[in-house]
Amino acid sequence: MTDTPQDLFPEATPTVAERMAAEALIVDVEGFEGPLDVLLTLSRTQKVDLRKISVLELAHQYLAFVQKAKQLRIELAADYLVMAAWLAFLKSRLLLPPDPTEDGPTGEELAAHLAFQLERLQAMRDAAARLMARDRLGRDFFARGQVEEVTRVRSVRYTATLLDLMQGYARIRTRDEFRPFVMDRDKVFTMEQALERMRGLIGYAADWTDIASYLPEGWGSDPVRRRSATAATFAASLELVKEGHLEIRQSDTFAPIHLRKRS
Amino acid sequence: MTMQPPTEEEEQSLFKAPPMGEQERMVEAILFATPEAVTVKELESRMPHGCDAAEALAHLRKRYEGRGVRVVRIDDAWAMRTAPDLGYLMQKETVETRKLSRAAIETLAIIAYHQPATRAEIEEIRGVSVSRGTIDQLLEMEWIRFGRRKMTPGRPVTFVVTPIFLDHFGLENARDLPGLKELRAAGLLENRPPVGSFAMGPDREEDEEDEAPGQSELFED
Amino acid sequence: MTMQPPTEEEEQSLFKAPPMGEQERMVEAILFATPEAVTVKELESRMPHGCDAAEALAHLRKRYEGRGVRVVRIDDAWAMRTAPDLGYLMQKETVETRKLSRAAIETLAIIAYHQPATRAEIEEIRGVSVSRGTIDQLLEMEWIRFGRRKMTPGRPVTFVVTPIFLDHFGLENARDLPGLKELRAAGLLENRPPVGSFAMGPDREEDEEDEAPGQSELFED
Repeated sequence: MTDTPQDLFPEATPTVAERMAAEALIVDVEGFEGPLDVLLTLSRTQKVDLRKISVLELAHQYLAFVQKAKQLRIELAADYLVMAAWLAFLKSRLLLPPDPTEDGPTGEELAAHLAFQLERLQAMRDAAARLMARDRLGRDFFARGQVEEVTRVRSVRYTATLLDLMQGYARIRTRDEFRPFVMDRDKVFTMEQALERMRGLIGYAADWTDIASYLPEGWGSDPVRRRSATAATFAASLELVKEGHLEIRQSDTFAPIHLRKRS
Repeated sequence: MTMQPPTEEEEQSLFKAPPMGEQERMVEAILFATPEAVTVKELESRMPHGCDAAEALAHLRKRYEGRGVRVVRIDDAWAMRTAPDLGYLMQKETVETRKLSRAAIETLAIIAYHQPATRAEIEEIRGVSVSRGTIDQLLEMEWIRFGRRKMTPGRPVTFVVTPIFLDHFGLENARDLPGLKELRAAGLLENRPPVGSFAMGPDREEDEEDEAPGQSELFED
Repeated sequence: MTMQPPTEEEEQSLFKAPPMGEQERMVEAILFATPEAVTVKELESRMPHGCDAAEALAHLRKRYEGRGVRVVRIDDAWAMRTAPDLGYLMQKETVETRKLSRAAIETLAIIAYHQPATRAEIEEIRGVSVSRGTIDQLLEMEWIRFGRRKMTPGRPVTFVVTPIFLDHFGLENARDLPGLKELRAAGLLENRPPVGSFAMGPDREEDEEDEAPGQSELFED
């Protein structure tokens, strides 16, 4: 304790008890909830009503606390240092005679607000303690243990507006123009149709005949219909070849395809 | 923990059971807070030494006679239960208002505009099959009813809208429904952009967003 | 749907409420069966037409005075709870409440006593910033909820305590908080702004920043 820099605080030599308290504080600095918490703890060493607290003395104590932390090479968070700077400023305001040219609150006003903050924080802590000490549900008093089933009779009422109705109708009436992926059945000749048609015709195909002659009637002129009918007829022919009813040949690429009944 | 040995007098009062009124309160609180039925033995094990749970129970039972809550015996255990005649109070009625599905609205619209309409006609116009659930729902709401059978092969049933429907939509009769021309004039027949386009009208958007075409059919009924 | 018009006598009895004793039984059964507090409005919605739940409650409350179970008021709702002096019998039922941190307890007290309280106000009183986790924990426990935004610059959200908080601490309403009057009289609940430009405590701006505008709008009532 011999290295305590008492000369730093000539105006208020800390007592042994204060020094010990300050050291204990530093060791525990992690446990504090910020500078205001430290100030509140320090203020208790004054053993007076918070309303009669000496803010000047408190400022000394806090600055000593920060100084001590520095000596012990304890990193204090920035807000502790900001508070130290503010308290140093407050101290000077309190000690020096007021400068009439300077604006802003007086040292006394600042000190009074700090005292108010400390008192308010303490009051909230006391209130919190009283609150937590109350009889509490699930600990001191209890709700009904057995939950009786409340049957929920749920009924759903459906509704719609006239606008919904009209929009719905409008939606249907205008859908044709945009309906995606709806096959135009008029222009599709299915393989099943072709197969059925071919089965009826192959009995007559003793000689090699161009597949084009097997296209159904009325499907040859419209290119879209023609394409569909050709594809279906060709696929049906392959199926019949596979089944062993038909023979198929093509002499060259893109040359006509010929069909003949298998003998 | 150390304790001073009690003096004889203290020992006396220490083992004196609480008054019966107090015991009754204890049994009441325990039965209330405990989810399961509690046996006399268990009651006594939880109450201060010397209590007579059976007697306290008898008093409590009497106190609750005719009340909204009763003390009942379940096997050899005791519990508190609401009076059976008040069971109907344990029902909670909630009415939820929900919007009709898109399928139902469209079906309803077709019936309203084309009545009498057969199911086949509805399907033809909508381009998808109509689920039984949709028709049943509209019938149940009493917004549509069966009309005369059609004089076509198979004599299919038809559907028509009801006075309840007209009342709900504030119509005097179905002919009051706006025609296509009016719908267009009101901006209700604006051409919808092809699927995949991003430029959508503001009030259409909502419609498109929450109901992908065809999807609602999947969730029908 | 058609109905026979009721005779005058039927109409009379149809709208005559059950006798008060019966209404008391009903309220008793409903409160008994429902672990959460029930509002007078909800009671009446579950009881037959014409019942006066408030009056029935007054009778019931009187009947349970001094019993092992009590009828307690929580804001505008009512519940049945065991008498606190019998808590020692109920060790078995005790539910371990999550241990709250000192920061959480203080934050809760500040919200309860200063409500509606903004985050900045809580920070101003405690002299440190409030972690999101603390607020989240209290919100999750449903002890606090979002209140209306303050009509100050930035329209910060506020926090208020909930009926679940009141129920947990056996309070009829937030005005019953212990020592509230004294604290108010001592001027300790005033929101005294810091003097001069040397505002202490955490930066106010932070508060505005981490609240995405509109997000808390969702929770506003």
